[in-house]
Amino acid sequence: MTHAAQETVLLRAEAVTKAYGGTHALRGVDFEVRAGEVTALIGENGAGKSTLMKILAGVERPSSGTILLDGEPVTFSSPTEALDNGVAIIHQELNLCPNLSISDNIFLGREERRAAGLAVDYGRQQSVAAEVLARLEEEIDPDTLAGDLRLGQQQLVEIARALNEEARVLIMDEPTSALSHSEVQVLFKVIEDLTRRGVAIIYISHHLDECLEIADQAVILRDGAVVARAAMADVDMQWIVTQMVGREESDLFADLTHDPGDVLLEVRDLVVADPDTHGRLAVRRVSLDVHEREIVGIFGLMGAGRTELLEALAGRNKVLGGTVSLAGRDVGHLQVSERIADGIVLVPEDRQRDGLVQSLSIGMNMALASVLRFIKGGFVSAGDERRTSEETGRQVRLKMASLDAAIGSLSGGNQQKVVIAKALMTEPRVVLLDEPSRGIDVGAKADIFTLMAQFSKEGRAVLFATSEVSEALFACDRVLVMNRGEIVADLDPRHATREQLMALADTGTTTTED
Amino acid sequence: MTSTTAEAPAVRRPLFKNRSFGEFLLDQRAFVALIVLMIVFSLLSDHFLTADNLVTMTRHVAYNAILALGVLLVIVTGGIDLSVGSVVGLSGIVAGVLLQGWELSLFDVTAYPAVWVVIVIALAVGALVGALNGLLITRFKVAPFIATLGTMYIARGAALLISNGSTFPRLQGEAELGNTGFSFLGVGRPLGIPTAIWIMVIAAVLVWVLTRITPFGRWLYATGGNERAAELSGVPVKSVKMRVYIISGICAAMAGLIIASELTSAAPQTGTAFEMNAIAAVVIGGASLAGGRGTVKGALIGAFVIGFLSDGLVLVGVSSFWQTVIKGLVIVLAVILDQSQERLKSSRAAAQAAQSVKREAAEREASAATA
Amino acid sequence: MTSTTAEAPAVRRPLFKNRSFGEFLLDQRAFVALIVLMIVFSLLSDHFLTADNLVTMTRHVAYNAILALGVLLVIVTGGIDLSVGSVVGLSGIVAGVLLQGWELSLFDVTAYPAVWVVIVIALAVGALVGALNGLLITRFKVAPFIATLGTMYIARGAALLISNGSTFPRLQGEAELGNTGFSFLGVGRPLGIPTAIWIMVIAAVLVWVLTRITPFGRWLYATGGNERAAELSGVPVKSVKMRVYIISGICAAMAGLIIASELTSAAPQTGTAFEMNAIAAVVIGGASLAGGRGTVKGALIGAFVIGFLSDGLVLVGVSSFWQTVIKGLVIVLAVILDQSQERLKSSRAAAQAAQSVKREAAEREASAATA
Amino acid sequence: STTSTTAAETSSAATSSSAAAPAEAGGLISVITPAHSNVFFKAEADAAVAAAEKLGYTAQADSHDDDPNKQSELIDAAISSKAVAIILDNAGADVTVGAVQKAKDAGIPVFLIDREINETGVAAAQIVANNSQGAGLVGEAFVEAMEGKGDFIELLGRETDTNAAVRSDAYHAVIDQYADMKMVAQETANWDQQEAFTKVSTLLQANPDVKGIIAGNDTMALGAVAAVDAAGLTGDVIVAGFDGSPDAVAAIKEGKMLATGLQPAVKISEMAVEQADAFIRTGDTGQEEKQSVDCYLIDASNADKYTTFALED
Ligand SMILES: Nc1ncnc2c1ncn2[C@@H]1O[C@H](COP(=O)(O)OP(=O)(O)OP(=O)(O)O)[C@@H](O)[C@H]1O
Ligand SMILES: Nc1ncnc2c1ncn2[C@@H]1O[C@H](COP(=O)(O)OP(=O)(O)OP(=O)(O)O)[C@@H](O)[C@H]1O
Ligand SMILES: O[C@@H]1[C@H](O)[C@H](O)CO[C@H]1O
Ligand SMILES: [Mg+2]
Ligand SMILES: [Mg+2]
Repeated sequence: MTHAAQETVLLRAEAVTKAYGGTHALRGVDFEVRAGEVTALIGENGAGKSTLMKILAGVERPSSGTILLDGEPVTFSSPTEALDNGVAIIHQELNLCPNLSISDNIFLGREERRAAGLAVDYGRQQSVAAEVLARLEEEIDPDTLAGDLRLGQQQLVEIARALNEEARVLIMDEPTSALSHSEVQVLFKVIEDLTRRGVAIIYISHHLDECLEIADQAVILRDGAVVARAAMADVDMQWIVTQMVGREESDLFADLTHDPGDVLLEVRDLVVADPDTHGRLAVRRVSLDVHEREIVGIFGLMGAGRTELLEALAGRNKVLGGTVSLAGRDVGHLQVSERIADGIVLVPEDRQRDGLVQSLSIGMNMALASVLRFIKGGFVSAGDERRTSEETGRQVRLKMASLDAAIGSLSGGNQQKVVIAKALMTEPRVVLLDEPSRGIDVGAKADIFTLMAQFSKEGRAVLFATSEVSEALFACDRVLVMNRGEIVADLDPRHATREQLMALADTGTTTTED
Repeated sequence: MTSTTAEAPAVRRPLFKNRSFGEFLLDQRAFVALIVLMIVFSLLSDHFLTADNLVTMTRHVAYNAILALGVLLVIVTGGIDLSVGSVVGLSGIVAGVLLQGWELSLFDVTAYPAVWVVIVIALAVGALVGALNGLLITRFKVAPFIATLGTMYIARGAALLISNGSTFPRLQGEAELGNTGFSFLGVGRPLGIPTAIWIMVIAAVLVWVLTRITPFGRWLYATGGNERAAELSGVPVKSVKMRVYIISGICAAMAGLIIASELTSAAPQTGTAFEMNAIAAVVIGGASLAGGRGTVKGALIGAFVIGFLSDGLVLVGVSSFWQTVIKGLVIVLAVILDQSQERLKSSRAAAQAAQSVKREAAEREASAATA
Repeated sequence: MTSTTAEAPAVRRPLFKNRSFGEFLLDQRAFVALIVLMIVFSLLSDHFLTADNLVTMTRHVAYNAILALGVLLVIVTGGIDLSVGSVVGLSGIVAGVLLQGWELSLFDVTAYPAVWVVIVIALAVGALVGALNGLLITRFKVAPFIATLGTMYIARGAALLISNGSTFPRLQGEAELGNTGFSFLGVGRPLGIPTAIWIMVIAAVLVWVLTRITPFGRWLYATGGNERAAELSGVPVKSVKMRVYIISGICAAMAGLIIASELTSAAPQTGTAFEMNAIAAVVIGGASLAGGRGTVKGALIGAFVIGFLSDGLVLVGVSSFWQTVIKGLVIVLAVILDQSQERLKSSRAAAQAAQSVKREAAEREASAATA
Repeated sequence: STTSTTAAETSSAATSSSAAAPAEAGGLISVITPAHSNVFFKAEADAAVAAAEKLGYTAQADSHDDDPNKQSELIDAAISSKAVAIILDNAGADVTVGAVQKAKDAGIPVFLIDREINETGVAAAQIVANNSQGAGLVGEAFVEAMEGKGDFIELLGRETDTNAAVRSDAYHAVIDQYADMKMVAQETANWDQQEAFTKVSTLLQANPDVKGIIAGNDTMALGAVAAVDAAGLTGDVIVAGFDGSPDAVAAIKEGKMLATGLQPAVKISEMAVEQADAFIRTGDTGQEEKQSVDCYLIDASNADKYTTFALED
């Protein structure tokens, strides 16, 4: 989508800095967006993208610098004020009230009113909400509770809310992290429609291919400063990655041996209920094997049921039917702790919600699942624990001030490494990883895949869920494609193609393979 | 946890729009509890189901219900208010002081404010304590439990200090001082129904409108459901919280006025431990202490359950010791029912889904066999 | 917690191992509050800072501290226990019944169990109430506030029913029945220090060990910090919760025994509202009602603050009305201080995080440059 | 009229005109007192119930726990139950007036025991122990044991209870005549044993020279005894109380307590029920509204003759 260049600048940040307690998340950033253009803001984790966007949207206030709207200096003291001035934002994290309906969420804080502004006009809210959802090609009753929606639908509601604002500047901070391929395409159509009408869009995503597809301008942020900007038409993926980190994407994945041994994990006819939505099955009669020295990827779209499958294997979710055995031994009836003792451990998808205990130090988080290993005479031996933690820390290349530092003091990638270290310290035979690369930057990603390869070479097994085609193609010995709770294909990634995987994941048809 | 039964038994759902009768009952559990209570008591005592007694009991329910309405709002935002019991005492005392004559030593006169002024001031004092709670919670980020525990002591202490520990009697006022009429709140019977009941009904309607019709109502539930999301959506979360504590304070003060008027005197210790009754009523009515969930109807039914239970037990002559035990049991049982309802729903849904998969699989196998 | 990085030049932290003096004071705020309290009281009364008085006050602190230790564990897991006050009363009554002779009507004899048996049974009753709490919370998923509110009434009612409302006096036992020695808990002074203080010290050491060097301690903090993460890490969350409520029940029963022994009589209403003192102590000591945070040291200091405050106010002759107000103020102030410290800390942590991100970036650049 | 089966039914069966105004014994007598966890109230409630049942009434005992509002609710319940009389130990001299008036308006006579209210002409009778006289006796015994000199502590009852003030005034009317008697502390312990224990042990620290403690009731006195015991001062510090509760008398026998003022609680309850019965049958109690019953001093000399809240002669 190339538009005539040099449209009018709508919003502009000049020399914006943001300090959090003496350190600078942003240091003198100049940034501008033009009407009718999509500007991609690209950078590693912690580069400052979200911080800059929060400042533009009135969520945070800059430490210094100026924001200009239509050339006039403005100070937004709240998100509402920014909205009133035509600046809307879709936040990186989901921000819905699970106890309110979709339409209530869409209009939250800016309710349609009647009766002299005293009453909410529910009827109107519902019809407008239905219209916006229709634009996103999502047919859900606007009266549904947000908490009853799956992740992807929740993200769509977030998007609907921002669309409904009819903003002139629309900020999208990772809007697609939970969307399926087809949903992303719908969103892109909406974006094109908006730009045609002169809306300026800021688009942030760790999926660089999306940025390449949709954006007119690229701005690269590194360490709180803008390091490069260019018209998207003039650059390629290579350039972007180099600007971000100084190395190339193909370096990401470690070499694999492709030398599987005996079956370690055997799953037959597993059926799992969807814990969030009444009456839906997340996993429908899934059978699979994972061998020693093997890395198996489960590729699928959001909502395919991978999380539920892995959680069921780890012993968390209620299983409605089927068997799970580890090296020939039935483990289907075991609790999480017993499975960990037997050698199956899960690195969960959402590290904040399921992986980390914020109130505990880095060291205590690492040892949480394996603390029983460090017992001497009934008490935890602090020395043993520390030694093992430090060693595992080195192994996963964890960068920390000390084991006693707070979890909150780590960057996202390093937090993820803590969760992985915690799993490794249990000395598992099978490690389950759910989207291990979600929301972390390229450097940390490479570390994690190296680690997975090392681990499998030691005769153990890895089963990991991913939504990234390149991970499915380059990071595993074997890839299973999952669609609507079922495994629809079992492929050798060396002979599979991107398109084939996408098609299988999206439609579930097995016409091309088997 | 990991149950491995492939054959989950089929669930029967013959009645009430795909719901079993049991589920229907659970859905209306607080109401059902109330009905059961009333049937049991009317079997045990001839005096229970008389019109007079129902009015009397409802009058007793009234101030707890008024308290519960305020506490409901607080609980919906995810907070809690332990100070309401003390505010009941304080507002009564404030009314007592004013009705007895307020000595303005500076001018060397004693002022006898009119009754409506007295009421407004007493309610304002309740609002003030609520505002203090709100301030501690929003501005100083003190956990609601602790903030209101603190103000519980402070307000009670204030009531004791103002009254010097003694009771203010004879609040009927005197005609020549122009401050009669206070008893109306407690003993008046417009249209044959005690004023307290009217006030309860009006308060319930107001709070219902507030929660269901106004934007403020949405903000309330949003704040309790996901505070951060509400804040980012432009909901004035702090002011919402501030306001619910103020309303809770006003409701408590109103309850205090009604009690003082009924007793035609105000004692500083009035209302001790009322907060627990109000909280229990709200929770029995289906509200969640985690916030985001709770209705006016539920809170009212909860207040009726608690009130009718305690009056009924007295009426049938259950000893006060057993009354204590039974009250505890009812609170726990009501909430367990609440939980089982949730679980019943979700396990039914899961079983249903499992069934459908099996059916599909069977169909698939069948079609494979034919092919 | 948030310890210090070797190189974090941007932040100035000149004193006390890289912390500002203000931060040091805040970190030790409960302790500082205690010291301030002691200084104030010793200025106001000559008798405050005498060895004898300190021992007496510490003895009063003891049972609240023992309660607080149990409640601390519950609060660390993110729960709350309102039933402890009732358990204090119940355990005293159980001990009273047994020491007065337990009529086994079936055999038509009266049993006089030995004192240690009495103590074990009373503690077991506390454990039982705790187990009931745990069951309601883990198995029936009732919110801790409501579950323990229910058992608060049930346990109190049980104490009233068992005792038929009356007090059991003269618990010293009789030599010929072989059940003397109960007074030891309340009035004994091994090595010149009252038994109650010894028990407090032993309980504190045990709980400290439990929280700091056992796996259970880790599980406790993990459960309160993030229940889902704990569960996925193999922490037996339900059994952890079950156990903290049982321990809390046992601690409360122990406090009840001490009180009954001190008074050499057991009354069913003993311990009313003690739960609030225990909770306040734990929170003043820096624990968070949201769970995951709280220390033995803090809970003890909190108990000392509350205990010394109320004894000190009596000693200097402050009226009981003002005592109530001041108690409320201290609770609120202590927690406000706590919040300011947290805010200071978290802004420091954020600064650290930003530092580490930058360091990483620098390292990467450096390695890129060498490559 | 009631569902219970007692002599009431037999006696009401004797007459055919149940509609006739109060003339016949029978019906429910509601007995309302503070918490039964204080032996004193338990004893008076039990005595009232027993006396009522003996006269052919059904009786029900409830407790208002010193909560005026709960008291008001219990009176409402009595009205709903069509009680024929209410025996009430009230929750406050002022706050109770309205509630008693309410019962009176509903045609139910109220007979107050133990505590008075600040209004006459509302209750059918107010029968209380002569607190002033009894406390005077205790005060005299206390002064005598202290030999007219020395430091002492006074424990006050709940501030909202008139008896607390009446007893305190009577104590001081005696004690203040002795210039060498010095009150070093006056604290309220709300009629509560545990609170008295804690406060006394603290006050003993501040005032090591204390020779005596005088308490507004026996529960507080027993708390003081335990505190004195704990401080190892038994025998050195004199403790006096009020009520004549069994535990206090036992303490007197053990030499741990000096004396207590016996309130003839059982007798007062019986009087109240008898007058209620008279009122029901004749419409008049035949007595003044305000009646006070003299108290006795119990000390080591007559403790043996004590039976629960009464003294054998
Ligand atoms: N509220 C906060 N308090 C302290 N530091 C913060 C805060 N928010 C962000 N930071 C710090 O500011 C820096 C920039 O963070 P920001 O969230 O803007 O990164 P980002 O580019 O959006 O990363 P990601 O791709 O992971 O979303 C990080 O070092 C982060 O630790
Ligand atoms: N379009 C759809 N219609 C009906 N059910 C769906 C649809 N899409 C997904 N689901 C259901 O959603 C549930 C799983 O959602 P969830 O997002 O947790 O799965 P997931 O594969 O783990 O996703 P993620 O990629 O987030 O890990 C399953 O029950 C799946 O069958
Ligand atoms: O007379 C009674 C008793 O003394 C009781 O112990 C406390 O309350 C008073 O009114
Ligand atoms: Mg971001
Ligand atoms: Mg998933």
